[in-house]
Amino acid sequence: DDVTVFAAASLRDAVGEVTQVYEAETGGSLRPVFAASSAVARQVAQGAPADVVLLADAEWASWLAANAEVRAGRVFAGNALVLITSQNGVLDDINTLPDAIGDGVLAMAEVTSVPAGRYGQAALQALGLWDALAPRAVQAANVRAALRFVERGEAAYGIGYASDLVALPKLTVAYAFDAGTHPAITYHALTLTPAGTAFVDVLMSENGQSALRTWGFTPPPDMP
Amino acid sequence: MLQIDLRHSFPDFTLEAAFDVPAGITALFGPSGSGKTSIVRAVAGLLQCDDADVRLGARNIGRLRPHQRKIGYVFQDARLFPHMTVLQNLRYGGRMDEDQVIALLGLDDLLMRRPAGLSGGEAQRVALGRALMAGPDVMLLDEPLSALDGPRKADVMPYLEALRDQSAIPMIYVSHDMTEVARLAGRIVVLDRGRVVVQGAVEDVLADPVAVPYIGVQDAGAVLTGRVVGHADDGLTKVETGIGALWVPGVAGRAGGPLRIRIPAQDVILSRSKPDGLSALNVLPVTIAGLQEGRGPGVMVALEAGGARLLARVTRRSALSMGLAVGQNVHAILKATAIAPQDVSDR
Amino acid sequence: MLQIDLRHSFPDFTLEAAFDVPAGITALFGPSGSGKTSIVRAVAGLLQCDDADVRLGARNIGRLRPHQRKIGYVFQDARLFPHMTVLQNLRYGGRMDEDQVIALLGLDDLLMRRPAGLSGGEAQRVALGRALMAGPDVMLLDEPLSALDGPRKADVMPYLEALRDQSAIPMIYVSHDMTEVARLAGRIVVLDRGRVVVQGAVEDVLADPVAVPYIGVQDAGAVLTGRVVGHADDGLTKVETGIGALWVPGVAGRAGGPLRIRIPAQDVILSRSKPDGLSALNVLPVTIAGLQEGRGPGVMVALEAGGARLLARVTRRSALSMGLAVGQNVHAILKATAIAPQDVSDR
Amino acid sequence: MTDWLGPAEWTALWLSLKVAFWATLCSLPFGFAAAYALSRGQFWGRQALNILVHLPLVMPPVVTGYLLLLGFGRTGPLGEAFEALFGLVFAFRWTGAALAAAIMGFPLMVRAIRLSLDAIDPGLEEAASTLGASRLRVLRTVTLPLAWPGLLAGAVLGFAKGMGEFGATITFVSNIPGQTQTLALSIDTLLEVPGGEPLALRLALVSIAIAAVALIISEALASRARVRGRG
Amino acid sequence: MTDWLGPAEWTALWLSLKVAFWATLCSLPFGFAAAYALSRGQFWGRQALNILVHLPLVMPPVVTGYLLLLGFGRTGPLGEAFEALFGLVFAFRWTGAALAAAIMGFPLMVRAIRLSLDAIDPGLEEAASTLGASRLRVLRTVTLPLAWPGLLAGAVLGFAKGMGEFGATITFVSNIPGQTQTLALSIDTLLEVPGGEPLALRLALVSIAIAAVALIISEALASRARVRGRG
Ligand SMILES: Nc1ncnc2c1ncn2[C@@H]1O[C@H](COP(=O)(O)OP(=O)(O)OP(=O)(O)O)[C@@H](O)[C@H]1O
Ligand SMILES: Nc1ncnc2c1ncn2[C@@H]1O[C@H](COP(=O)(O)OP(=O)(O)OP(=O)(O)O)[C@@H](O)[C@H]1O
Ligand code: MOO
Ligand SMILES: [Mg+2]
Ligand SMILES: [Mg+2]
Repeated sequence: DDVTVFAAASLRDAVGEVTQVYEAETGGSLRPVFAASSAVARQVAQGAPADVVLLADAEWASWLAANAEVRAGRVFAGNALVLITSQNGVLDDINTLPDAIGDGVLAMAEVTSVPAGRYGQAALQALGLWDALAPRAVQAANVRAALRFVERGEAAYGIGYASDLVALPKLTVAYAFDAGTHPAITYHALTLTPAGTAFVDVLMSENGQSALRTWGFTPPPDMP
Repeated sequence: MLQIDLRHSFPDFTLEAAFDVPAGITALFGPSGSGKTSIVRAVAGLLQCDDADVRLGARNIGRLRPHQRKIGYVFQDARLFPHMTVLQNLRYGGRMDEDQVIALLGLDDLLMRRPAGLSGGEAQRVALGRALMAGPDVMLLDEPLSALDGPRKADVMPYLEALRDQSAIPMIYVSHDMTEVARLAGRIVVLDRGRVVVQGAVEDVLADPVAVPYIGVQDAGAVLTGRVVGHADDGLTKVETGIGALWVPGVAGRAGGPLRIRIPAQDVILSRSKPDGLSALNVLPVTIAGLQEGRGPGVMVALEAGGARLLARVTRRSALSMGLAVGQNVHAILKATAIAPQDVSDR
Repeated sequence: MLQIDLRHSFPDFTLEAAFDVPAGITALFGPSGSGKTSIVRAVAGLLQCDDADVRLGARNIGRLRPHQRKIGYVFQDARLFPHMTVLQNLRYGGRMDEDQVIALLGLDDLLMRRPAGLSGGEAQRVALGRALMAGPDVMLLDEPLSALDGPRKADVMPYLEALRDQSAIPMIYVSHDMTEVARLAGRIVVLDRGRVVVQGAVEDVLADPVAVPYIGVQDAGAVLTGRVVGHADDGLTKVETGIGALWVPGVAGRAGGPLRIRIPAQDVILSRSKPDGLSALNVLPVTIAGLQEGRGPGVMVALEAGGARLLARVTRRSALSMGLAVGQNVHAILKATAIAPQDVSDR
Repeated sequence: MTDWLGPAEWTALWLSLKVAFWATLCSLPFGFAAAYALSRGQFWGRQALNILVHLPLVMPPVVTGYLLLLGFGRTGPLGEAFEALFGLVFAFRWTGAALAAAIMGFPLMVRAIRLSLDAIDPGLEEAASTLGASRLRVLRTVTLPLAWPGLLAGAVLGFAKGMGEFGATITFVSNIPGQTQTLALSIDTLLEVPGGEPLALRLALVSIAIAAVALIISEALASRARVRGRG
Repeated sequence: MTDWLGPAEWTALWLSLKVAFWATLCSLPFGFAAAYALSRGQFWGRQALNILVHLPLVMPPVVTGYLLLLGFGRTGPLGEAFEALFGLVFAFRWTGAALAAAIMGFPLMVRAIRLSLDAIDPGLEEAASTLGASRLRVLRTVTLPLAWPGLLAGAVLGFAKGMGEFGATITFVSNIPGQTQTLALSIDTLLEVPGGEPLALRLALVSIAIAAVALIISEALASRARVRGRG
């Protein structure tokens, strides 16, 4: 009896590790399915055989809660938004960012559809920098694609999650955005079946949370 | 018996033809663009006529789909299926008399070949066999030999004769070549601009000076029917015809068998007295039945003897100097060697 | 002058031919598969021979790419470019003598039409014009008329004659039809299984009993050259030939102009005495120069008078009964009307 | 070689082959029918069919996937109909991946077949009908075999597209290992996580090798057909 | 009508047309060259070219986009060469979107042209060469015009693909409004937000309408060519 977890693609490595924890602790087996949050939400609403859904986005989480028979939902992790660079080193004053970029570009995820893009736009707006940077912003399909532009030297800076840096040693944090400049970054677990409850329990357990930490995620805001 | 009555208008051509096709071969003859192919396509159901009445015995097939008509059609281009072997092509429409057809058309050695590897004459024989093996009630042959050159044409001709002699269905044979027509057809329908202008038995039409303008001066010439009397050691055959006994180059027919000989008008020489010491073996006493002047330097002379007719074409000058006149008795001289083998057929 | 020396091996066919082509038309004659098309393709550069030496005057063109050879090639299928008008097709290779070529070939009314709308004869005339307008140094004509039926062939023939008479380049003309060859060609090269078996002037080769097996009994016949003496009112033309004066059906040549006449052997009747009261206008005293028996019932008789030669084919029986022998004086009888217009040409 | 790919990747490879194979095989008859209708038909709505066939090419793959989800999902009208009539479920099954691949490859297949059909001499079809062959038999025995080069080209394009299809598939049937996770989906998800590139490119090489084999086989078949057609 | 789409959507529409048009136009000569080499060439590496041409079809679009980024990005070797030689920059420009569309449509275009080339009677090319036309002139005046149906089909397929291309485009040049945000990218973005479906489908209808116009024009051109070819 497999437990099926539908998860946002950005959780791939972390969920992989939680899977091992789950299988070791319960003896059951787990099948993770990764796709974009939008695809995951829509498919589950159309009856995809998921026991649990892990979304990287509050909006799709509430959309799914309204469009499917969700038994329970809770936030299981958070993340920090950071400015990332490959060569330019630490940026002491975020207000110098437009100058630092010069005639280069700033890589982001899509600001209307991808959560990381939305958070980044909000943070820059809060800092009063968005109007200056909007023409320089290139919007990738997801965070990973945005950071690839930075990695390749196509973009001077990029905005992504702290968790993304774990697997990308060549990239460094140039600036950490204050959590108050953008909506809280939350990862949501929605339980659809009793079997799913067991997985969420493991996810919230000490071992589960430490696996998430290994991959750079922070504990959910309501947890210490 | 096939009865055809068609009416169809193309943007700048109108077809309006009615004629009957009894068992045996009926030739459709006429200049390019006179509507021969259109008629054949209409009979096959490939051309949707404005008005088509095609009766085959009691059946009216004029409104059937082509595949329901039981018609064998041999196209000018063989139209063999390139992805099948010769044998597969042959069997496409059926396997009627398979062994006989293959033997009749000499196809044994070709069966496993592909159409692309065949010469034009071979391809046309296969097309013929394919149509025959479907067991059709009517055969339509649209210039089946015209894409072939002389020697290849000569290869296929005997097969067509054998076919005519061995089956009893109506066949329409389109051709521009009077040699073919005279050798194969029993009847001829001459078309001009979509209409039938002359029709009748080949012997009558070809010996009729009135039909000459439609047939062409060079192609004019009587067709004699006769009977083989016997074969001589020196390769000549004696044939008894209405007009008298003729020696022709040896043919295959057995003694007593029927034979047809086309005598082109321009190969006949006339003499007032019986000539002597000539290399021409055939000298026949005949009576002049008619004289018709043409546009050129020639005069067409209709000759008669024993109820049969012959046509001769002589210069106007000779006609004058010899004082040729209707009712006069003259001698017609025919060379045996001038009677081409393709103008003799054993029926 | 074009000098050809070729050697090429196909899997089961070897071509090994050397011959010269002077200005004027040289016919390539031979059975199907004897290598005529292969030679022509090799001369054009479309077939890469193992060994090809093709000299045009001082140039050796044997290793050039086809488009560098300045060769006009008329294919059996016209190969007109379907996406161009007739005029665009004509101008594709050049605009040499444009107005003359269009007039010569009677193409005025076709210029704006598309190839798909042309009849076979029209298409072939356009192909000819297209090759000519490129201003070639050599013309290659591969059975240019064989896809056409009789009347359409007769339409194109005069254009070929006019072409031959008005240009001074070497031309190779492939054909199975001896009427065409005799009418058009000055020289003939006979091929058999990839090798040249007979070659020479058409007059000599066709009147040579030895060449008969290669040419075919039915196609054998001498070619006479002559000069127009004058035209009579009754549509006949008097022609002075080596063998004597002949009356032939009216031709266009002006008095004094040269003329060629093919006399098929089977149209000649021999008589020991001078016959009288015959409708045949031409009776010529000749001497028997040779006798050759064939396989059939016929004997080929070579005749001579005034240095010119004639061939007659008579039955063995007649030869015996007339006691024909070399050296004997006899009369050759030729019908004026039997000399078909396509066997007379004004050169 | 077994070390080179993990078991999950072997599974994805096998699944991709299955999906592309069945997608190609099952869509060929429909592709032929559509091409035939477009090439020969004079019916009204011919243009409409033509546009319909091209839709998957014109729309972003995600839209096609979304429409498939709406129509063939478990609760979609067509999905319910297929389940009721044939017991065939597409939603979140490999069959759905094959459906998505088939739909995405359809315009390519139809165009290729149609070019071949347009080039067939109608005289051969006429000849077959005079030999007593009904329209259906002519189609089966003459038209279809002569359209072979186009069918082959269409099948290759369809198969290649089936190997590469991503957007419509993941949107319609998601990325379920062993069920709908084809090579293309594996590659794509690997490219979405940091550090996934090396394995992604290795998988891409595997796809390419398979497509190369398919291409070489199809070229060999086509040239054999040409040789046979000539003699 | 102006109310029906917002200004951002009008911009995306215009950009899509520009991208698909230039992608098609610029890739046609290369498509013809590749098809010609595949149809006529006997050179070694013909199979390799064949495989190369088909790659964008076989690989997930994201991989193609990734490889384009590696090659044609600002720091990629080809990107640097093009900038140095022609002053042409692809990275994050509409030109890059056009490049991605051209590459993705290339296999479709080449197949279509090749089927037409294979059907041309070589006798016509021979005839042209005996008339003194060099190989290049034969190509230009005989082969090319006779391959017209295939060129037309190839152009339509390329254009349609250009309208629909998403994965390679966004990976290579990202989604920059007014610069690289084509209709397909707009549609995709809209589908990623809850409630974006109605506008997304409206944009999809616009794409379809454009493709329909392109199809109808191409069919009309093709049938005119057929009529002219016949008489
Ligand atoms: N589909 C068509 N549309 C318009 N006109 C046509 C069509 N088919 C035939 N015709 C016309 O009908 C006439 C007769 O054509 P048909 O092919 O029957 O002649 P034919 O006697 O067979 O000539 P040929 O000896 O050249 O084969 C021609 O003038 C031709 O233009
Ligand atoms: N490409 C080829 N490959 C193999 N054999 C060939 C090729 N081309 C010609 N041949 C062979 O060469 C021989 C001569 O062919 P060619 O076409 O030159 O004959 P031809 O005299 O023109 O015949 P026809 O009168 O039928 O046109 C034939 O036996 C043919 O099989
Ligand atoms: O961009 Mo595509 O064409 O996903 O398969
Ligand atoms: Mg006809
Ligand atoms: Mg030949």
